[in-house]
Amino acid sequence: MIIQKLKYFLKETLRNLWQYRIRNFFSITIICLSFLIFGVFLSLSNNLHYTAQQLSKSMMIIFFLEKNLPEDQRSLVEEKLKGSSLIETFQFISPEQALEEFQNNFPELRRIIENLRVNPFPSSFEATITEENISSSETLTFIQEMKEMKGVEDIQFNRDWVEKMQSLSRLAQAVGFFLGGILVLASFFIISSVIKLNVFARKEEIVILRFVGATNTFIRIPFLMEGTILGILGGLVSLLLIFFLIKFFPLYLGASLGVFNELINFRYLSLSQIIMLIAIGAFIGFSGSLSSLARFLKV
Amino acid sequence: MIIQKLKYFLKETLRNLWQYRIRNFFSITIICLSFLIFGVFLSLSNNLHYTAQQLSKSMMIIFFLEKNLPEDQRSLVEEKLKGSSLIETFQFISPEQALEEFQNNFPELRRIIENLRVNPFPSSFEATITEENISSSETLTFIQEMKEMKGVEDIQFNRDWVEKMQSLSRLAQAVGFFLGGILVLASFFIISSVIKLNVFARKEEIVILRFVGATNTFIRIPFLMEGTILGILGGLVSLLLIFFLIKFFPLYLGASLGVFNELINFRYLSLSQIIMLIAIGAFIGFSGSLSSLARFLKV
Amino acid sequence: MIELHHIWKQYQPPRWALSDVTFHVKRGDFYFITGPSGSGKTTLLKMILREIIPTQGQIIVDGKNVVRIHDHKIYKLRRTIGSVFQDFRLLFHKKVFENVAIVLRVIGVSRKEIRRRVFNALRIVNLHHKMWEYPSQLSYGEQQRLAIARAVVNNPKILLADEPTGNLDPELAFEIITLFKEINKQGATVIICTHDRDLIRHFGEKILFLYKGKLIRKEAL
Amino acid sequence: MIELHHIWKQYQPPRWALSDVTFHVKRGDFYFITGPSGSGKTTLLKMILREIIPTQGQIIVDGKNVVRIHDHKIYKLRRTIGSVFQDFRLLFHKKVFENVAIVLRVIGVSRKEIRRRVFNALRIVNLHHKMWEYPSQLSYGEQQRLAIARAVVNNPKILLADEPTGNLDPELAFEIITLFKEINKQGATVIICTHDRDLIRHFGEKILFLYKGKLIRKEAL
Ligand SMILES: Nc1ncnc2c1ncn2[C@@H]1O[C@H](COP(=O)(O)OP(=O)(O)OP(=O)(O)O)[C@@H](O)[C@H]1O
Ligand SMILES: Nc1ncnc2c1ncn2[C@@H]1O[C@H](COP(=O)(O)OP(=O)(O)OP(=O)(O)O)[C@@H](O)[C@H]1O
Ligand SMILES: [Mg+2]
Ligand SMILES: [Mg+2]
Repeated sequence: MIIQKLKYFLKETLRNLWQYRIRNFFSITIICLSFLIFGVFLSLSNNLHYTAQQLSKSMMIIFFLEKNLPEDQRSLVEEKLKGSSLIETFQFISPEQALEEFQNNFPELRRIIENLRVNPFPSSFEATITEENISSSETLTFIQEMKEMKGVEDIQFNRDWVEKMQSLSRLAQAVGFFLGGILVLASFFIISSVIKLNVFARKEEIVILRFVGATNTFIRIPFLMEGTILGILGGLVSLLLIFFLIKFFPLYLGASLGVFNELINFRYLSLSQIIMLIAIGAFIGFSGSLSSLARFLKV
Repeated sequence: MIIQKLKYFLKETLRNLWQYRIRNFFSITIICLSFLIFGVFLSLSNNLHYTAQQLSKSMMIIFFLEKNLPEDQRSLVEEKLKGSSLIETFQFISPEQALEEFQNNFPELRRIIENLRVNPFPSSFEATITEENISSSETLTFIQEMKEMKGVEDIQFNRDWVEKMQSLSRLAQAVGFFLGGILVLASFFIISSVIKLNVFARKEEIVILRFVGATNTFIRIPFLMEGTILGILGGLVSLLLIFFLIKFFPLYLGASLGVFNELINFRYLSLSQIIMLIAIGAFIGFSGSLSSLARFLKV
Repeated sequence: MIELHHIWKQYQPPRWALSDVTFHVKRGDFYFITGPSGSGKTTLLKMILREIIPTQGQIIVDGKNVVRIHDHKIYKLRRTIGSVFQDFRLLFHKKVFENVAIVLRVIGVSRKEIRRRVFNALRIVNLHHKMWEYPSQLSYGEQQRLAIARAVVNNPKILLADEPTGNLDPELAFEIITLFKEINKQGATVIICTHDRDLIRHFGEKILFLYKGKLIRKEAL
Repeated sequence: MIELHHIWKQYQPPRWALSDVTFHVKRGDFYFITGPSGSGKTTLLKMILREIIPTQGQIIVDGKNVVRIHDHKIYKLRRTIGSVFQDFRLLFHKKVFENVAIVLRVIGVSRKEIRRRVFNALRIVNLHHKMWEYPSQLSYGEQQRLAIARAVVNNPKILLADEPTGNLDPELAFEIITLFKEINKQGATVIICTHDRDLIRHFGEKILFLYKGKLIRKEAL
């Protein structure tokens, strides 16, 4: 009995999808494009997130050592760094390396370096901090401790840079929650509107079904299934489109972007995002149908 | 006669808009939201464009002068700079100013500066180049000429920086043409699809009008006007939404973003963009109606 | 079976579509309702199905007060009633077979049984050769017969027919009313609205005459 | 005025809806077409309006070969023909007045003239008191009368009516056919498809009898 009914509803749904294929084609187009917008946004935000992560990885503390520090004192500092759980990696930089690095990092200042007679750079340790501790207070107390250590002349803890990073991540979040929210909401409203228009266009059918003695559930099920399938199909097609876009966007740009290449090296959506997108499609299709059916189940 | 007909068509259009108000409400919602997406993109790209402009304005050439250059030789170099049409502004920088500026620009390197006994900076002229000449060959020949001048020791022409700027602007363009293109195309397809769905839902009406002897033009005009009006209304509502978004987005973020504040200080669309957006709405509504009418004007 | 007590119906303020209509239709009755165009026949039938609600008055169908049934319980009422309306109410995106079968599907009849019964119903109205076409491919009279097949397929306890022969030739019309008569003999209560004097003359036992919303004559020929 | 030459029409391969139908209707003729349900009456009328195209054969209306008219020129043909179809073809989102007026609007009649003529047409079919309602607020017979009013409002040269009295009581049916007769007397050519034997008996001069797509009798009573 139940299996027979289920089979009927499934057949019915597929038949209706085919019967109203022109309308459904346009509906799926609209749904798919809305999801495309949503998906492009997701992908962009993935990217931003990734880039922000990469950038914060390079967050560094530089421990400048006193000039001509004896070997044993240097290894004491090294021990201390090795022992701390806050420090992810660290590296000794000799004055010669420091000079070279400076020249590489700031080619604009090459002239100035050439004017120097002596190497002004002290030797130092460059340490990176584990991500989760970047703005923790433990880091601050650790730095305080290190400062009081013998042999450590000064500590370069780039507060300014951290603040910039924090601003950036706040910006990313804001863009995410606000602009993204708008895009997402817009997509959802569009999808749900189109599903509603679909139901409206078939109100006669609903009236006739009630006329022949169908229960509301009997009437609803195919509509709900259709809405759900439209939502899912729209989602799937948009995923395909997004996939191709992400594949061909970098090709279109060429590899000529240099430093910014990383920024546009779009990552595809993660599996959970894909599932979410389809689930959202299904949900909007379902609830859109449900809510617009209500008004016709009265006569 | 013609005025009577025009009046009839206008009345007819308004009446239809009202008759199908539920359907039209959802259609306008869809159109408006699509335009919202389009508009948000436009506004973002306005912003990017503005920022890029601001950045390229600070594009600079530095002419390092020989140490202890006599006053008259310096003024010769100054004359030369003043005479060139490529140079927008220029400024003399004394060694002391250079040192200070360096300290401000690179607080990370503060330590190194402090280790110096003598001021390593020479005096220099900092010149900005008019925007349109930034990557012209004239600029290169001018720099070549300046290099051979007596008293000019070296020229800092930041090729690297220009390249970065060019990459950035290429990125902006790419994002504009590609991602933007997708969003815009998607919006347009959505709008045109919804207009088509509207016409499909009323195919009976078209058949009956032909049945009573209406010319195709007579049938088309109200549909075209309705499509156009829907497009325009959608555009107008979306402009209103965009306006509020732009007004309240910064408030939502607060002023705490520091350096990035400029980046999110969204500018509203320019008048020409507003007109364009509405014209596009009208056009899509018009052409969407027109193309979907064709198939029904046969029976 | 069907009782109408002082039914008044007003669609729009000045005019009354029905005024103070009272009659009883007993189980197994075969009634004709007639009256000029716009006299309220369709309104009456729609009320029995609870498609519209009387402005005033009570309707009892099969012991239940129709006006008080909840929206989501009406299907129970409608399943006991087979009806043909003037506008046929066909599902134009479904084939002829499916249009009839839907009545049985909603009550969960088995597939084999559905095929058998639908075929029979379509054969009676002489449409079985068009079983797999769409209603839009039928002539108007064929559409009317389809609506009739749908109304009778489930052996309803009550059969309401609104001008069921308006688009049929006299021979077919006679056949259809004969069919209704047979169904009536098997125990169903039948109400037919019609303008066709020949039919009433030939089959009419009990006739209700409506004029401008008023029941002006009850006849038993 | 209307000539059909060896018309064949096949909707779907095995069956022929019309086979080898040939007849001439002269200017000022008043014809009835009758025949059982599904015999091809509506198909015939639709062809005269060029809503469907014969599989084979030629149709000449008012001296023009209907089959050869371009899609965007058909309106000229249809403006000379008033027609009532079985499905009425009303504009449900327009008021009764507007449904009739549309025929005059498309040919650009002045507003005053429209009001006058539409009111007259509606008065003839006794619907003038429902002028400002929507077709969905009319009874079925009233909708049919509305379709009739629309067909006659522009004094057409040709009047085609497909079962125009199927939902009307006999008195009204007589009135309507009398109206058609009057229009015919003023010079219009009239073709009416009907199942109503009484009407044919009373008004019929020239009768075409269709059976399964074949013209089996041409009678002049
Ligand atoms: N669009 C269509 N597609 C397929 N077959 C059709 C179509 N329209 C009509 N037919 C078939 O053609 C035949 C003639 O149809 P037509 O509508 O002309 O009959 P009719 O004489 O008007 O009948 P009625 O009195 O029932 O209206 C019928 O058998 C019908 O099923
Ligand atoms: N939905 C409605 N809104 C307003 N008035 C209506 C509505 N339906 C019917 N009426 C009016 O109520 C009256 C009775 O209508 P009803 O359909 O019951 O008549 P009927 O007897 O079935 O006529 P017919 O034989 O022409 O079908 C008519 O005057 C009609 O105009
Ligand atoms: Mg009625
Ligand atoms: Mg017919």
